[in-house]
Amino acid sequence: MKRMLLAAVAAIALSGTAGAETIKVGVVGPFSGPFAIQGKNFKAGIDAWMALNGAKVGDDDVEIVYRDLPAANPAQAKALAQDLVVKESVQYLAGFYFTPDAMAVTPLLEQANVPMVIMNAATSAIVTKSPLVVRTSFTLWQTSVPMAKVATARGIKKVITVVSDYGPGVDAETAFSTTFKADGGEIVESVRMPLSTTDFSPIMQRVKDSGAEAVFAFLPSGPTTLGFLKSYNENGLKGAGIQFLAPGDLTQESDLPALGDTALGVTTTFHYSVAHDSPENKKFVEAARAAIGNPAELSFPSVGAYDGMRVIYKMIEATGGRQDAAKAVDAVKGMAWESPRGPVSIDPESRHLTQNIYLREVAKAADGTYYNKEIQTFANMADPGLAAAK
Amino acid sequence: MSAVFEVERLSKAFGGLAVTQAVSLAMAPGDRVALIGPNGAGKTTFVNLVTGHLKPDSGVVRIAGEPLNGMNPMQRVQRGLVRSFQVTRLFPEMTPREHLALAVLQRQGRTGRLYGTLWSMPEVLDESEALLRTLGLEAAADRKVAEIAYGQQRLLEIAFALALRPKVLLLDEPAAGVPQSETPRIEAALAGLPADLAVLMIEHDMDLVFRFAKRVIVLAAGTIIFDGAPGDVTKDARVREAYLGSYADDRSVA
Amino acid sequence: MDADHPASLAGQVARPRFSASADWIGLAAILAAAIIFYLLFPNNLALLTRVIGIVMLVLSVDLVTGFCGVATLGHAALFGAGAYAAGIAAAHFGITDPIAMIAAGAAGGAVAGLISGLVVLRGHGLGQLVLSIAIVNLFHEAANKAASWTGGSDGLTDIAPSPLFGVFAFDLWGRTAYGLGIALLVIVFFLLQRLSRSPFGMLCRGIRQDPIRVAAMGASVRKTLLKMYIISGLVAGVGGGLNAISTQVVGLDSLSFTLSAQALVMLVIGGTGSLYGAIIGTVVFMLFEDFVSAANPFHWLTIMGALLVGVVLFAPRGIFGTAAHLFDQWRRR
Amino acid sequence: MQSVLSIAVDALAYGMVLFVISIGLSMTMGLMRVVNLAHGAFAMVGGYLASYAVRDLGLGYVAGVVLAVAGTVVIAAPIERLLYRRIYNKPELIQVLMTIGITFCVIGIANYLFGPTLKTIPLPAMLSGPVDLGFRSIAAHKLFAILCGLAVAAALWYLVERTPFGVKLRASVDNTPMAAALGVRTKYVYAASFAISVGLAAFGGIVGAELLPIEPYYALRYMVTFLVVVSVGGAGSIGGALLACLVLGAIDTTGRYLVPEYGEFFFYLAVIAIVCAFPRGLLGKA
Repeated sequence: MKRMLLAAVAAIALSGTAGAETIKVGVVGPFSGPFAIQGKNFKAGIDAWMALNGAKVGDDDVEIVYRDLPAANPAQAKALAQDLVVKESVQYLAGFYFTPDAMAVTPLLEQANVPMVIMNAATSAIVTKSPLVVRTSFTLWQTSVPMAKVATARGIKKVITVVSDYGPGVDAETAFSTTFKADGGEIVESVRMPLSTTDFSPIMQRVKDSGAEAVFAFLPSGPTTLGFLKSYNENGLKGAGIQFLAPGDLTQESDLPALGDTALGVTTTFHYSVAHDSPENKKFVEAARAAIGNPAELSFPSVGAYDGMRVIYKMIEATGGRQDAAKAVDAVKGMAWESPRGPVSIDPESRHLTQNIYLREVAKAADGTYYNKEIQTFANMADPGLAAAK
Repeated sequence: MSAVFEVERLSKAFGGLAVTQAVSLAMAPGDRVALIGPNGAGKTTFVNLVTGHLKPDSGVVRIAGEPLNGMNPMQRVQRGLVRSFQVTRLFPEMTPREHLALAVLQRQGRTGRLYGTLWSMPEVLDESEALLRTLGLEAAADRKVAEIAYGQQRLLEIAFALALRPKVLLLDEPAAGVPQSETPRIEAALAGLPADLAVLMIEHDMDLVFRFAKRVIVLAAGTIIFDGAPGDVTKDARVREAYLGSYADDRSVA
Repeated sequence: MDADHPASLAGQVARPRFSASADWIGLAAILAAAIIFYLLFPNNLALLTRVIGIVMLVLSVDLVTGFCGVATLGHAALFGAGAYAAGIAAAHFGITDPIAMIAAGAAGGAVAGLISGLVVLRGHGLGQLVLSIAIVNLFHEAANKAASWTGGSDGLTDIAPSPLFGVFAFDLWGRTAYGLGIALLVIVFFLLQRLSRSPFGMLCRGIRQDPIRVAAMGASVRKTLLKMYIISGLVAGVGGGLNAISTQVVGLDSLSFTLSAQALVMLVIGGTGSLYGAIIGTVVFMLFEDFVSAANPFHWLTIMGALLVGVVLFAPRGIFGTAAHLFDQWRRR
Repeated sequence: MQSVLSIAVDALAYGMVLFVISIGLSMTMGLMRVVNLAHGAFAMVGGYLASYAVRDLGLGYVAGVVLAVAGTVVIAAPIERLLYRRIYNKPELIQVLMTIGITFCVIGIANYLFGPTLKTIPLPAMLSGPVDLGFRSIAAHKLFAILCGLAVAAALWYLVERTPFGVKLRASVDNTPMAAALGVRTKYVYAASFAISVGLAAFGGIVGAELLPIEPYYALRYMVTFLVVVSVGGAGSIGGALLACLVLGAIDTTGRYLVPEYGEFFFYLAVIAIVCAFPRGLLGKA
């Protein structure tokens, strides 16, 4: 008790003399539970940024306050955000792995005078819910539309889509189908399967029976992707020459060791590969791997978090550490930089990231590990989802 | 006097085995009848057929002239056909007073009420108190049933049934499991049952049967083999055969 | 409340005066706790309001599990139905008055209670448990499918409750929501206390202790339980409605098996069969969870598990149940 | 026709995987009357140990499986001794609370030790390729799972119905004091059957790992499925569990083939129908 008191006095004394403030950033993400790996990646990205750029902006210290939200739970997301703002006095909200959680928090921002930097949640509409939202991740439209282009370019005419039956799955399906059909392709069937599906053999049978030349699939990253890809191989779809098309969630780097040879040769479109070849990425991967502990666990949410921190630092700089959400957001509109994933910029109108999307193929490196090898670039993609919604 | 309880040619077979065969009997208000029979005679099945827990293959049960066919056990209770259990079935965490109050409320159709406590229903408490006194349960009235003596639980079992004001009461071995020292209290309670109530007691203890019943019915292999005065029952050849001989062997023939 | 009839036998009966005054003490204790929490944690009102919503759910579980002995792992169906009913009323029908939204929530909960009851009460033991799981999963899938009404997995947003009584707005600091929650909790608690002492409450306790005996006295076990399920739905629905108002969003998690299981766990931690147990269990579980998950967002689940095991080992009747039991023994000496 | 056959094979494989994992739970719940929600946690422990042994230590598959099953039983033994023994014959809700607590702890510890990523158990060459059935190809490990399921069913039936241990077990279950009075050391019988059930869970976790991949949340993710299997089959009935797995596997697989978007509805409506029609499970004892 005495020590705590002393520390408090010291803190007050210090802040008095230095004139510096501690600026708190509240980060909400899945740090436990079934999606813990993604939360861990948030933290790795943030740690990497702070390791490379220091924990200070000007005179102000930056402190991260983590809150755990194991699964999509908008009510709790809102309660946590409220607590962060009211109790912890955070000046910035960040993180948010799931769309509903982010959606639930947007109504608070104006009143709280807090900008929100979304480091993952990937439904297009979130940025329209509040002018104080900035997103440094991606949208499913962004990652799915290029796949439709790839399919057309490969001369594929008939595709069956198979997605998990929830918001992002439906988004991916719509994005792919709309684009593919506009380019003259045919969607022979659209299958939506419950999230809880574990045995995909019957689905694969359906794919086989549909007569499609390729299957476009979306499932949330994690345990089910393994079963899905295995079923694809084992039910002879791969052998029958039915191509596998998917956004990069299915081959996220942290799943690759488990997927192993099963995933070899699978092509996906995504905004970030840990194997992206650039000095910026080397620096990032080194720092982030040190932060996460097990290098194999590093995957895409880390880069969203890393760039999110860059944006937040810029905001702090622009406002001089004072709480002014509108000014902070204005300061990053149009901001452009070289991200570990490639060149990116924040679209001033949508406040979403314009970035390159890459076509990648799972390959085996010399040391026996697997990685997403970039083979084609779709440069400077804005979010087609917002355009489509208009 | 007209019969309050009638059973007419009640029959039930499980597979090929006829467990109850054309059993008929009639009871008037105030009757004290004992139903006895060797093990496996079909007494339990008979009781279950009457209470509606089993569906008879044929035959009719009537209360005050009204046939009970097609009624479920609850509806039969509401018509005035109430039973007690051979092994006490009471609510271990409730007191005797609460038991009786609950039964009274049930009889009045008020157990669905969502408001009001017992203490706001003096007439219910009065009636419960009266029953507690009749059966000499005042001392145990406010203790949990799980904590009172077994003999008192047996008395409460009877009181509980009476609180429903039945027309016909089926008592299933009311003294079963009660220590010798406490049986007189049970017998006293039985002697004090309302005069207009028709009571059918299923019992093994012949002493109790002779003291209680004015009429004895003997069931063997699913049929009534004797129906008459207690004094005659031991003299009846068929009864002797049922208990002492090998009557059961013929059951499969029937 | 109670008529004093000196002439009647009831007047001579040793009336347990203790329990009636305990009711008022209990209500006062809730109010006092509400104020103390408000003063101690003025910045945690969002969490505290959420706790109140869940308290209603746990009370609702207590009604069927603690009072009637029906085990359920699907009670979130009732809570979620209430939340969605209130949310849909606001988002699709423009019914933004908070009181009306609570009413919609209660109605939605009651309907869900009726449906759940009709199915769940057909089973016994493990089968009953599985039926309740099936029900909550069906509700969950239905809400996921009806995305145009419920927002599907993105959650139902655009719920903007108008100020309470036209004066108190639901703002960031959550004072209005907290106040509304406490008021609702006190009302619900008062009514449930009355219910638990009513003839119906007695009958329900009878069913838990021996359903066959209840049937043998001519009461319908099924009808009684179904009625309790509907009442339970009302209570859970009020909690769901409160949550919809205070968080202004309804997600599929409110219809999840996970929430159902948590609610049952909270109840058992507090102590089944007692309204206080339900409240204490929820408050302890949720505040403990909030505390350990903030202290260690990465590995708090282990500590949570240890808490549950600890409760079984050292307070097998639940926190309130064990305390009451010890108090009882102490008084008898 | 080919599709129908194909679906049937998938259903059989899925059902048998469920069976191997769930039968242990059916035993604990039916014979020992413990609602053991931590059953999935033990299956997961088995999976982790096997993955560690085969992948990281480089042991052979068979050695790895044997070691993992034994290891899981060794881990479970002190838990049985210290925790489970206190909840035998306790109310169900207490059992639920205790076993959920244990599950949480196991998840937390697994997450801490092995990290949140998926773990696979490398299969030997014999089991990893596809096998041609004539009308379709099927993964060899699925055939292996089917065979394991049949073997487990037969072995358990023999153990319970035909051995002295089975007699003691059934006696202890029917009437513990009576069995104890007759000289059966019920404590040991319980411990032994608990060990068997845990060992089966671990074995199931390993054999089923291709379908239900091993990760920390495994313990909760599939809990409901296992409970459903046990209740539909009737707790404690080997034949019932087998039948339930085949029926549920068929319903689930067919549903997901015919109406994938309503697969969940299909499955749970079927569960409701079965439980209502057979309140004690398909082959449950009254």
